Amino acid sequence: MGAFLALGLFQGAVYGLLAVGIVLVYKAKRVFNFAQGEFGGVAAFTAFAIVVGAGLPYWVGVVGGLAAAVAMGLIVERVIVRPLESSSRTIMLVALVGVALFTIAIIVLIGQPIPRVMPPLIQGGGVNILGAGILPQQLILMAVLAVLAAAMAWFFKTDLGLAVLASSQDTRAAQVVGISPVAVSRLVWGMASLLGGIAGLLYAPVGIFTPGFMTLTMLVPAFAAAVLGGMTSLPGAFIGGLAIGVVQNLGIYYLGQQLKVPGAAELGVFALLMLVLLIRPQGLLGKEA
Amino acid sequence: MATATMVLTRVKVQRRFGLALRITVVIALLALASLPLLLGGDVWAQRISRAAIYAIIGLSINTLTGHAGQISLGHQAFVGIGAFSAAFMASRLGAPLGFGLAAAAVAGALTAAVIGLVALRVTGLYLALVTLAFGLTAETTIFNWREFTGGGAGAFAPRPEVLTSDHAFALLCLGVLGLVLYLDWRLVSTKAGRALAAVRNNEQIASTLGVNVTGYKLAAFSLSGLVAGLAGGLFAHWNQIVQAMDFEFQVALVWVLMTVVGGLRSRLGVILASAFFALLPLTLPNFLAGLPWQPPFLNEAVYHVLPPFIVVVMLLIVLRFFPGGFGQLLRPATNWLSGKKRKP
Amino acid sequence: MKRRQILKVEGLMLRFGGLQVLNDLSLSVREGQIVGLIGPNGAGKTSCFNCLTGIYQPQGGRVFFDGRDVSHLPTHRRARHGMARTWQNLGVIDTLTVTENIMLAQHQRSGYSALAGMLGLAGTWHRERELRRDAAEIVEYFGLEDVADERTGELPYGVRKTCDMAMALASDPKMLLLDEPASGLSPEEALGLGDTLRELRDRLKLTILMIEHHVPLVAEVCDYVYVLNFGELLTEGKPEAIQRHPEVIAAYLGGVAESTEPPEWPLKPEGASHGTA
Amino acid sequence: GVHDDFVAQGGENSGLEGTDGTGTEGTESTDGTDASGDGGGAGGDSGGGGGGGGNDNGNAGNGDTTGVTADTITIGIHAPLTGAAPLKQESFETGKDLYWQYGNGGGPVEIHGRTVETVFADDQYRPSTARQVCQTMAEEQKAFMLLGAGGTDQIQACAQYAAGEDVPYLSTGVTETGMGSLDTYFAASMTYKQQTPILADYIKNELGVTDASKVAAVVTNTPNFDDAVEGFTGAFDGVDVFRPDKNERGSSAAGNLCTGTVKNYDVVFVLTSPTFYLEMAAASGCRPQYVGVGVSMGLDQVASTGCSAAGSTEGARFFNPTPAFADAGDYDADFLAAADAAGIEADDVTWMMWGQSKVLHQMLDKAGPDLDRGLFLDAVAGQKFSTGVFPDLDYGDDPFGATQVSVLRNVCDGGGHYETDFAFVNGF
Amino acid sequence: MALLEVENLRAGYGSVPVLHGVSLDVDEGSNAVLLGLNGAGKSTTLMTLAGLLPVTGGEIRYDGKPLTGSPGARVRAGIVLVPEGRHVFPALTVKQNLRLGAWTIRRDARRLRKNLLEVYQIFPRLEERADQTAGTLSGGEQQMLAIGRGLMSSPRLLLIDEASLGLSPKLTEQVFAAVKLINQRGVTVLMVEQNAGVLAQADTAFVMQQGRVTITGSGSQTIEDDVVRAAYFGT
Ligand SMILES: Nc1ncnc2c1ncn2[C@@H]1O[C@H](COP(=O)(O)OP(=O)(O)OP(=O)(O)O)[C@@H](O)[C@H]1O
Ligand SMILES: Nc1ncnc2c1ncn2[C@@H]1O[C@H](COP(=O)(O)OP(=O)(O)OP(=O)(O)O)[C@@H](O)[C@H]1O
Ligand SMILES: [Mg+2]
Ligand SMILES: [Mg+2]
Repeated sequence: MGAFLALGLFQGAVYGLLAVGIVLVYKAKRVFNFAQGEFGGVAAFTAFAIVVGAGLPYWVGVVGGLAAAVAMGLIVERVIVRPLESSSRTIMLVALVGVALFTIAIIVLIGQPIPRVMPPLIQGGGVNILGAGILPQQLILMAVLAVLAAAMAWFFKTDLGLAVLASSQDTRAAQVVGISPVAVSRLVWGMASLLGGIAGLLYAPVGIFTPGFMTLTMLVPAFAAAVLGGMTSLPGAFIGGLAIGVVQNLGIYYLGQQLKVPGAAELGVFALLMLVLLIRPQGLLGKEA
Repeated sequence: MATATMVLTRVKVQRRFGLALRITVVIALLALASLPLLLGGDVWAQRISRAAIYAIIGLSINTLTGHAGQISLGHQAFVGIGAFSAAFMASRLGAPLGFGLAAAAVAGALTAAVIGLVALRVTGLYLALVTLAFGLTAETTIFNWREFTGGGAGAFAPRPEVLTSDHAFALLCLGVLGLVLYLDWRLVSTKAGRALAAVRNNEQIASTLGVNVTGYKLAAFSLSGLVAGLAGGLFAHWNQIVQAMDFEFQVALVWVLMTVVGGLRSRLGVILASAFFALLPLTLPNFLAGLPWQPPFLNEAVYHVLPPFIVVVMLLIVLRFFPGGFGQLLRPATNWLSGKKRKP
Repeated sequence: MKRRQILKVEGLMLRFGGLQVLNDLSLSVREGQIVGLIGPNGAGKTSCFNCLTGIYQPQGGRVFFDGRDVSHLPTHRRARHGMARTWQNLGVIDTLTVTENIMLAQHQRSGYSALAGMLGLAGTWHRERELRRDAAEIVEYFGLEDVADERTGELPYGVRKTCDMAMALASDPKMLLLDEPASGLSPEEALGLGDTLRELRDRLKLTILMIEHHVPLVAEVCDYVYVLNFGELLTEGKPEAIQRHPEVIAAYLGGVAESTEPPEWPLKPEGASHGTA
Repeated sequence: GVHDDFVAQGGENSGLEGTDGTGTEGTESTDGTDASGDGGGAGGDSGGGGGGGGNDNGNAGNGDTTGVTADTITIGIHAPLTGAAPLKQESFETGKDLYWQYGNGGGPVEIHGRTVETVFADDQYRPSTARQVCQTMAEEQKAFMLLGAGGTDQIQACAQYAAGEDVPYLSTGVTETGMGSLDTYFAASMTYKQQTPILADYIKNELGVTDASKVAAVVTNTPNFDDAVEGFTGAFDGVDVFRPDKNERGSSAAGNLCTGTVKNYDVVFVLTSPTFYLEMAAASGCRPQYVGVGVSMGLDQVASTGCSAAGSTEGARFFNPTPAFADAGDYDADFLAAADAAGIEADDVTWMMWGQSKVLHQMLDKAGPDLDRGLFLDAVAGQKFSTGVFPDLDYGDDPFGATQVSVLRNVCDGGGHYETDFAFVNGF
Repeated sequence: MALLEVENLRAGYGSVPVLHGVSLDVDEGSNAVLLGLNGAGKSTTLMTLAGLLPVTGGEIRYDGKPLTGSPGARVRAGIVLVPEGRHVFPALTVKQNLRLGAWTIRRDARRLRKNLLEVYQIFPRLEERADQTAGTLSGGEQQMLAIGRGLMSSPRLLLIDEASLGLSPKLTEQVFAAVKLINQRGVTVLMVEQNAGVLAQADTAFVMQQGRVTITGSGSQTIEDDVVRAAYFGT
């Protein structure tokens, strides 16, 4: 029981990390970024190719992975997001879903659909927390999540952050005061892809990874985390992520193991999502902006 | 006077001639499309069934997203529930096909109506997320419920005696497709179509015009679910086995993309795009394998990911260059065929 | 002769969070009158319309329409009792043509159920043709024949505004609620609008409640005016009296209105003073 | 050719270690090859079948010569290349034809004057896809018969289709549920139900773990794995059983095995998708002894992935149809020669395909020159076969003819692969 | 000397040409008004001047030099647009709106503070509402905020598009008075208006018809009835 709690918290850290990126894009663009997970996918596969494939040092893999993710973010911004700026948000959503599926297809084309193992940043056995064995990699993940969520919250207090918010609210007005919407758009997608890349690099070594591992298993809980936190709140994304992880594991414990309900983790997330949207649509920490 | 009459008759004759020509063209196109059914043997009959089933699914998504403006990223759940209901009726209860399909349609409609209730409170992108999460949950819970679906091993859905031949089954699928097309046509040409257009654009305006927004939204969900469930029932009998993994949530994503590529609110576009994506995974590998020169990177696993890849490339092209999808590309031809004059 | 009150509002209370938008607002409209609702920006005029039509659920107060309490009816039911409205930023559906928009507005009197229409039952085809004919008549009345088959999204603002008005009429209402019908119209068009409104009142016996910032138009066509300020009724009366009312001048018309040139719209090029008698 | 060599060797499986249970009794196998094709249980077995199978009691067959021409026989193979248990595709690309094209001393195998051609399809680890590709291969691509290389539920689905259309179908052994009555089905290796009691004995006697509370089974939750669970729990009373769903996503209960949340198990029996297994292995803090049955777990690819996850699968033991690829040369020298002749890098998938092809060769050979589907079925039913790569087969009573199994051990040294602990044993 | 000289300017939206040769000169320190019917191209002219729409022909000279460059560069050069329909940042506070108005001079803290004080001086109401989110302001207050935001980057030329749209007569008057004050403090103003009341305080008036400036009147005295009539009734 306590062990499931601990497992959930640490599993939730990766949802939180993805949710931070999702919240960033939502605040800046008012779109749900379905490609957020694949930034991580691209980073993980690139880093794997560099570290395991080419045998180069780990830090080269990290830099290369992040660079690949950011490159992808900027390409998505240029090729998909900007031309569709004026279309409806639903169309944008569909296009971003397309980007995610496209990226998975590309990874399969280049890298084959086989499972891979990325060495962790720090080798070594798990730490016992509440009876659960938590890997060092997961501790790093949690710490990074905390730092990044705080950093992003701070960012939106700066002039630059205000400019990002401003152009999300009224592009024309932002232009009028001299903010370049294109520069803001690049900045946002660059940052989001960097966050996604970090999430992918940190999470890949926790288990094994296959093409689409972020999108197919992490993205929906991450969205639920963002919604739970209010979609615009960065502390909300942090707490939401951990909460979703815990709910998943409690679902597994109570529903799955005790009651033998199939798909207990997903059921838990779905129930929580519905509860939040129907009872408190603004989320736990949400307010406008 | 005489010349006027002559001109008039000429116009009339031209019109008649035009009509005859148009009917001939339509018949010729239909005949061309039915060639594979006549000549292609069982394998092509199966493919045509699949194309028809996909077209029904596309039209179902079109009802919801195109007409009512409600996005669903969990449509595979409605189809899946229909499919497993039909399979359950056929293999466990031994019910006749008609009952199975009816059960499938009802199950799909009920499930969709429940999601529709949610859609009354949750809108836009959040609704997309809810439907996505629902699809994911349905996939891992309902579809993994062994008594109902056979778990990952799948449920068998044997066909009744009259439909054992793949050709007979293809005709059934085409018949259902025709029925759904008729419903869609009448829907958009009567009050419901206009009311949905209003709901889609602005619910408050719609309601001040006397449109029961809640009712229409729920009805759109139920209708969409009904059609999706029906398609699911056919899908179950198509392969005579279905399993949870046929209804993974990515499938719903591809279906939505497929419908958008076809062009929302364009019947012909949706049908063509759906048929295309239904056939692609079945024909592409053998087609590519039959090429005289094999591109080096192509192999079996690639064939599997190529169809979604192609969908997405087409989607991105469509969204950028002709947002109306196939439907927009085909508009000149369809306008001519339906006898509409082009706007000056 | 006293005419029947077709609309009666008692003690409307509307709050958004801490903001009191409407505070104990009561007003009534008699059958066959054109009544103006004016007031500063943010006074709560549009919100009042939203309460009348059921878009907003006020925290308190009751709305009587055509002799019955509609306070708890949903919007579409109120519309079916004969309440039609236009919107401050247009209520046309951009993806439909002008004719289709008008047929949409005929929704409540189509005479067949949506399901029957979808199944293509016998009577529906005939009714559709009738509705189309009716729509064509309305199109003609508003001079929209040329654009009847154009999508409204592609039409100029003025035409869309006209279409909006045509839609309000197509539903065969007892009462029209117009939200700033003259905004964005050229002075010429605004003049024409005044004539149209009077004609609707006199020929079709329609009752009209109208929000408008265009003071000369209000002065010209309204039988009675309510002035709203901070969600409360500031005053009410005949237009001439309102324009002289010191509090209205202070809150709405502006302090210098009498002395120098008023910042008025050039509605009357002949240089006539505002507020005709 | 190979067949002659094999006959010359006496047709025995000879285990390399030669310690336990080396092919002791499989002596008469090849004798049966030339003996009366219509003997055995063929007629009785298929009496209730449809138009094909053994209806004609082996006289003239059923005349269904789909896929057979004057000089070729086409066979269709399906396996998962994508999905939760993907196999390496190049291995299939190269492996599916290796035996047929180079198995005859470096040249093409000829069976009564015909060579064998193959078509292949990815079943995506999905039963419905499997059924559909099986139809395409059998009907559009005109495959004479079908071959399943792995994947229980997919094999079940394809076998059901094949039985309905009277298409012969040969697969590695999986479940027995619903398969025993299929007229056209044959298992080329031991089924789960046959293997699991042996596995239980193995755990008790070889691994020395007799306390059932120290043993867990993680078995995919579909009906096709129920007989495996029954077999195991029947032989090892009181073990904990976990049944993950086939398409379970995200974290799962089984994934938390032996991280302390559930319990520290000494031995964990896995019969699930390799992806799931590897995830479990990689994520767990402790290192139990993994054991299992079935084809895909015993693949080198799985071993090497498992090994890179901090060596977490080191020492895992799996029951497999063939001995380890590393020892292939000791069991069939022709294999390495053929790979050389083909100029390919052979691997264990190729090796497995080789063995299965070899079984099939003997079957086709026995069906004689006037090959049709009916004749083929008659020729196999009730007969015995022996290849030295796959277990000896005896289809005397049912389509589950194998009685031997080999035990492989995961070695992480040098990239992760398997070594043969026991070859062709039938009990512990 | 004219601060802004526009000669034969052509511009439009995508492939739709709207301006067919606009010519006008605005003197430094003057208060100019651009009148015209709906759709005449007034907003299009201002947006083109602010760099929001591409120029397809003709020339704009500012301070004697040809004017090109991004909207941001033009703000830095002192050309600031107060767009039609207010366009404040609705979810930001009044203060944050003003802070973003000074985006181009955000590193000059001293000037920023000075400008803020000046804006508060012109619009005391904004100081009262400094921490309210802009979306909840009344229409008139939003219009003041839009103008105030425009003043934050120390403009030389303020382009104001229909400041009176949707405002009550009283608020309209207040806004016009504020513009007059701004102009008196030395900022050159070019206003687009449909409300003829503004003519009283204008130095120059231009009348636009169908994408061209057809009448130019200078000095408040010369802006007579015929200008108005030409503007609204095309006679
Ligand atoms: N949905 C809402 N949520 C929060 N506040 C609202 C909402 N609708 C209106 N308000 C507030 O209520 C007040 C009155 O708004 P309303 O639109 O009724 O004004 P109005 O009199 O129509 O003004 P105008 O003449 O500018 O149209 C405003 O302060 C507005 O911000
Ligand atoms: N985004 C756009 N795309 C295409 N055409 C446009 C666009 N915006 C305006 N137009 C057209 O350009 C012409 C001039 O518009 P503009 O907004 O400049 O007029 P205006 O004089 O400011 O009118 P108003 O008094 O209504 O503000 C109009 O015919 C209008 O239809
Ligand atoms: Mg209003
Ligand atoms: Mg304008």
